[in-house]
Amino acid sequence: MKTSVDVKTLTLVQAITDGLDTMMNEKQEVILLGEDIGKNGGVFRATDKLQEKYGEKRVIDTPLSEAGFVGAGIGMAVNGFLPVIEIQFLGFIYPAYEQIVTHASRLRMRTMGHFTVPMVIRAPYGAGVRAPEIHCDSTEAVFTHMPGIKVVCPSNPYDAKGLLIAAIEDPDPVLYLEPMRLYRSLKGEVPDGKYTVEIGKANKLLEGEDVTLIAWGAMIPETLRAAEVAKSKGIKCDVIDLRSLFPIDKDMIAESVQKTGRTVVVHEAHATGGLGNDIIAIINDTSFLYQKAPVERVTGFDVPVPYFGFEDHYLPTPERILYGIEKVMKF
Amino acid sequence: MKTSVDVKTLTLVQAITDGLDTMMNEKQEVILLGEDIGKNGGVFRATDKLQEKYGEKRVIDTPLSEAGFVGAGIGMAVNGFLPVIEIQFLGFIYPAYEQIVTHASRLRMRTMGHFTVPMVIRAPYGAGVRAPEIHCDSTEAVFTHMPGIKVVCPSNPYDAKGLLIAAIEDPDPVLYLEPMRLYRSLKGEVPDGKYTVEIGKANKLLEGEDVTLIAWGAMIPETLRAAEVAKSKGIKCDVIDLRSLFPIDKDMIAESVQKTGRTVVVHEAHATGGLGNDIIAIINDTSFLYQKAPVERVTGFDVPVPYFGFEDHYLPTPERILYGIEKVMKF
Amino acid sequence: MESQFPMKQIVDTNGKIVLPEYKERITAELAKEFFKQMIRIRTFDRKALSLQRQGRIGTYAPFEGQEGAQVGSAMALNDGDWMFPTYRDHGAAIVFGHSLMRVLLFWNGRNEGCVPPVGKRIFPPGIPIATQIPHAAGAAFAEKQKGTSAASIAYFGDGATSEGDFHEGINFASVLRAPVIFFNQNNHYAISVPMSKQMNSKTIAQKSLAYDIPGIRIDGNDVFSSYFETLAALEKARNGEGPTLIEAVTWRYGAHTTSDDPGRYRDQGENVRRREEADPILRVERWLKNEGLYDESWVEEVKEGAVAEVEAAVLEMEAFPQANPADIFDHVFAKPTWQIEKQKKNYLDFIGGERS
Amino acid sequence: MESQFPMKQIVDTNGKIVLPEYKERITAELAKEFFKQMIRIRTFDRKALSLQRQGRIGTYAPFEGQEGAQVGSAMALNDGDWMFPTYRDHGAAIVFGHSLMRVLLFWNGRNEGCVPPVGKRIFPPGIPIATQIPHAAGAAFAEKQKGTSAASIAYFGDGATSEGDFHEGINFASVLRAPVIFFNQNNHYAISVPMSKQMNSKTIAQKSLAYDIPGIRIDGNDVFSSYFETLAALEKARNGEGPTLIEAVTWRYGAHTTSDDPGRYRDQGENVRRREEADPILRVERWLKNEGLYDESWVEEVKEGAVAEVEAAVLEMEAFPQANPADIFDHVFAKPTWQIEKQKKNYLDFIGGERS
Ligand SMILES: Cc1ncc(C[n+]2csc(CCOP(=O)(O)OP(=O)(O)O)c2C)c(N)n1
Ligand SMILES: Cc1ncc(C[n+]2csc(CCOP(=O)(O)OP(=O)(O)O)c2C)c(N)n1
Ligand SMILES: [Mg+2]
Ligand SMILES: [Mg+2]
Repeated sequence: MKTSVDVKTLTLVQAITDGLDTMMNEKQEVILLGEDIGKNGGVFRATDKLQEKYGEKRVIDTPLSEAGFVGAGIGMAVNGFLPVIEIQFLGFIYPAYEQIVTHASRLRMRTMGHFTVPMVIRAPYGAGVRAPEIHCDSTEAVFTHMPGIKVVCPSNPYDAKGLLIAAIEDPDPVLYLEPMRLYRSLKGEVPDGKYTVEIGKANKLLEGEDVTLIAWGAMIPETLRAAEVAKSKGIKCDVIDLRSLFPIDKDMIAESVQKTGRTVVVHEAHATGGLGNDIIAIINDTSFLYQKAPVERVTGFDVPVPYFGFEDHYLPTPERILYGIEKVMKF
Repeated sequence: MKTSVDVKTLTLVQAITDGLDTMMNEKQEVILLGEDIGKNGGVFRATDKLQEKYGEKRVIDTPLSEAGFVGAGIGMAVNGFLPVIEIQFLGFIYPAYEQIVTHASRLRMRTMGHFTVPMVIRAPYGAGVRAPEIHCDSTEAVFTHMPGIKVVCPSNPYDAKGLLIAAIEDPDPVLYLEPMRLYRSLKGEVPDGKYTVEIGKANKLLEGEDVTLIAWGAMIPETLRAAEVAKSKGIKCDVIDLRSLFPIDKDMIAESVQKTGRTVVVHEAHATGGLGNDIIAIINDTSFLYQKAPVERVTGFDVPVPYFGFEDHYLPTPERILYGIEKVMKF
Repeated sequence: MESQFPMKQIVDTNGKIVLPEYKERITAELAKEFFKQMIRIRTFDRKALSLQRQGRIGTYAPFEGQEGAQVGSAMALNDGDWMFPTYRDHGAAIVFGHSLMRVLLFWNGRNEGCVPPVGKRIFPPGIPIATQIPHAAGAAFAEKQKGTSAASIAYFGDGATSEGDFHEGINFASVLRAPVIFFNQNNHYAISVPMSKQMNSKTIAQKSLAYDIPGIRIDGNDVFSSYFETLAALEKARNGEGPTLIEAVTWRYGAHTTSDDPGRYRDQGENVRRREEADPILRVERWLKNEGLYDESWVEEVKEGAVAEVEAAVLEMEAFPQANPADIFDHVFAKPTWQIEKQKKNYLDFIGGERS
Repeated sequence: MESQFPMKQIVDTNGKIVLPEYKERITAELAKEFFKQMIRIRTFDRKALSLQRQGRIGTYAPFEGQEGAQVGSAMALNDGDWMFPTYRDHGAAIVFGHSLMRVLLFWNGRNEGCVPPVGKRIFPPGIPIATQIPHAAGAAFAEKQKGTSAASIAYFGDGATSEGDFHEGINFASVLRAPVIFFNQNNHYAISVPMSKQMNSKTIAQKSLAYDIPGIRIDGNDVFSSYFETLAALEKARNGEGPTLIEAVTWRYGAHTTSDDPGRYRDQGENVRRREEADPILRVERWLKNEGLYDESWVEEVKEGAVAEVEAAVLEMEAFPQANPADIFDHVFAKPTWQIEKQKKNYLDFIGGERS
């Protein structure tokens, strides 16, 4: 343990840039690929100045072809590089879905470990920033269901950098989801240099005995706000920031639910097939006898993420979360 | 009700051909697209002789480009046709994933009903036939999570024809999954001419008071076998053939679980993010107080569907299902 | 390859006819209509940009500079044809008959903006790049199957040519001889990525060779070329000769969208130069002047008419009813599933309760 | 376009050299090695087919007829190069040094069959069509980044050219000048779909024009062309000149796979005609005879050697340990997740209990 690590106050997107910078500096093999990541520094500036610093050989503006550059990234990963690929918005990852789910995630198993794909795919995601349609999807579940790839999502600058470094160091492919809505809405302390946040471990943000609240990414501030109001009404919430969406930290969930007996899961994605169901299944498997009420899901609806004129109606709000909290309390 | 409908004894794949034939005969707008569906009659012969009968204009061998012909099918559907598209194996649908989840499923909402996509995508799916890798995926969950498309899967010839006709008549896109393993392994009576099996309705195959078994497609014979052995041990099973994977028949599930209090879900797909979790969520929402034991999931593992030399280890078997039944009974 | 695909001009930047064979076909009426439509959509574009700056609509993608390509191609269409625009082709959509008010609604995050006027076969702007190309191929093929003479046009940018859907859509159309025009606006950039990083080829037109279909490269700021070449390609299409790829070389003066800062990646002086030399509106103005047809008062009238039309559309857009939350549930399926019914009821009850 | 991309032959079907400039480079040794490798892989192919019929392996994709294309191209590679084959290119993989036993294991549904011998950079056969093309581009680009002179070769069929990944992979390689050979075996069919329904173009080589890279069309049954053209393209690649697209025109005599019945969709008489006229092995045999180098006893030796090698591989394959269920859990991630650990434990306990 270092005794005096410098600390900077950064936004979430700056923490990502810092994480990329740290790893590009540390490992020559780290190479960035994506649309507009060079001179432009990415449409969200996540790769700001990195091309200037590391050159065109290591920060590559690719042609507009997600399948092509994810596929090429796989070839590079197998051949000694550590590609960190930016998908401009998660909603534009679908053309690369085949490359991800039939190759990135299966090459290790297919070859019994002979060929591996230590690749990171970064993608801004989620609604709430008045972006055009498809830009606002939060479809982590279509990746977490497919074995062979990990999925993480930070909710604050510290985790953003730590999880990114962990993802780059992970020997397997990691989908790294970036909640756009939090890119610049909050700041936090971020240590200089290298540190990691372990993939697979959730983070307890608040301790309480009455209800377990589980959320991640952009839903964290909303959930904390709801927890605060609940507290003012005498309901004490255990708030878990999942951080890793695959694998999920089942132990922290079980422990909390066995304490509270009541659970509210919050996510932006559609209810059907959403990660809320994975969490219900974990509770079913680990904590059946402790449950005092059915798990309540406060989620996006089973409709496509609507145009932004309607998005406030789609997204979970502190009010809807509070309603869920009260529902499990009243059961 | 007709008084004398002729009945034929057909395999499941023949029932599909019969359904296609019936609808091509009835509606000029029905048009088939896919790889090798013409002269070759499809690699499984599902479109056998249909090009001969209806001509090259209505049974079209497309270039080998799933995104291209699904995309073109969307354009045709919007412009008055009823395309029925064959994807040669579900594992090859991924290149068309973007077209399906950003367009087929969203055009109606995007245009508030102005443009609609009455399209059916047929895809053989599942393991157990010693096919090469990727040919054996059963990834219904990556479609059921995405709003705007329905997903069905028959387990017998009667349902195969009836669900296919319902899918073709449905004003919205339907993914029609065909359990390869059952294509020719069983025969059943199929009425001549047109009839439908309602999308969204499950089918009770067996009545019993002790345990609810929920399965679909190729897992139905395995589940029935397990139920039979259970019966010999004095455990009576309610067996539900889900048939529609989206929307799921929550009422039949709730009714059954409220009777038995114990549930085993069986599916080929991976446990994490699988439809088993949707079912657990339905039970959580509808039947919490009736549950006598946690829901048991007997599923494929959280690993890519392995090469066929290992597939017997991956697939749920009657023995594993029975083990699940005994587990919920013993709880 | 560049020599095999020279950039065709009918009228040059000085407003002079380069290809005399078109002389007869370029009537005063036609040229004035080009001018009028370009003024109309430029007026719209500038207004939209300012609405965005004032926070009255969301992110906006301006097309200023590309009016020649959009007006010429859209005017070549017949009423029964299909149009598949991108987010930057609402100029073409408006020329083809889209409602200005609806286009503004679209940019204000309202699905209502995707509904074209009755009888107008205009798809919603394609957001995922190149995905509209197979749609256009399919809709065109459907027309062919029905035996009509309708065709479709797909718009897309230089960046879009890198996507698989570009390739698959054109291949499909070429094999099935679908009556479709693949109309590329090569504005040299895909957001910040210049053509040289997008492709190794110097032209986009040459990509037609892969599919053995005609490929044509035009000066996209020459509305005359855009019009006549699209017309010629449409004629072929209607005659069963299949698709054509048209590369209209052009330039956007502005940012990629209002979220973009082009100063980061390109020499912005280029805009000034191009405005002066190669502006599509200026070119028609010069032609009109050369022909002695330029009438100040008529021009004033056109400009005022455009402003009035756009202002009216803005008023109409701003008076449009607020988003109705029921709408996010009601159009997913023809008949809502139980999930949607339940969620709708719960949500409407919830906000009803909140609001009352 | 066909005239722009004539089908190059170095040695014609009669075993005569057509292009005298190659005379010096075609040594007896080289020709004999071609012959030997083709006999080797044809022997393997026939054996595999018969194993499938006997139920000793699973579905099999035969390549008989395509040996010229595969042997010539694979022999042109250097040891450090990368190979990205499809399910029909295990002939090439074997020539490049893959283990026959492992290839058989692959066709018997065993992942162990995807593990190449130490030091051999051979990817597992690509099953989803065209997806290996971007991989090859990426692996090649990585070599360029490292500053080595290694290159990669991607094999794919005529049908594969319709997929977006073909387009995106080649475009990527062309822009980034990756040292990769896109080696197409045009056997005229994608399962049952003839080339005329797959594409509107008459050649595949012309698709290179879309990317401004060299495109070459060769008689794929002429192992000499296959070898020398691949060699030339590799040299360019190693010199930093970027990728080349090679179309090797060929034919498969057999079914698409053992599940296919080609009689349904093509004139099977064609196979007989082609075997007699254009067989790749016969061509070298004729060349050897023309040169007075054909030695019956050597040929016997080669054939017997091939049979012995293949038989030994079959024995080895059949003696290979049974599938170990732990293997389906152990290689998904470097470190298994809790799900996998739990599922593995439960399953092994379960079958242990069952079996004991
Ligand atoms: C599949 C996909 N990937 C990325 C994006 C993000 N994006 C929006 S516009 C654009 C550039 C498009 O460039 P071009 O095709 O040249 O059209 P232009 O904007 O210049 O008109 C990108 C990368 C997207 N919309 N869709
Ligand atoms: C994405 C995808 N779609 C469909 C298939 C099924 N399929 C396997 S081989 C094949 C035909 C391939 O033809 P071609 O590329 O000409 O290669 P060949 O088999 O003739 O060597 C098809 C359609 C597949 N493997 N992958
Ligand atoms: Mg552009
Ligand atoms: Mg072929």
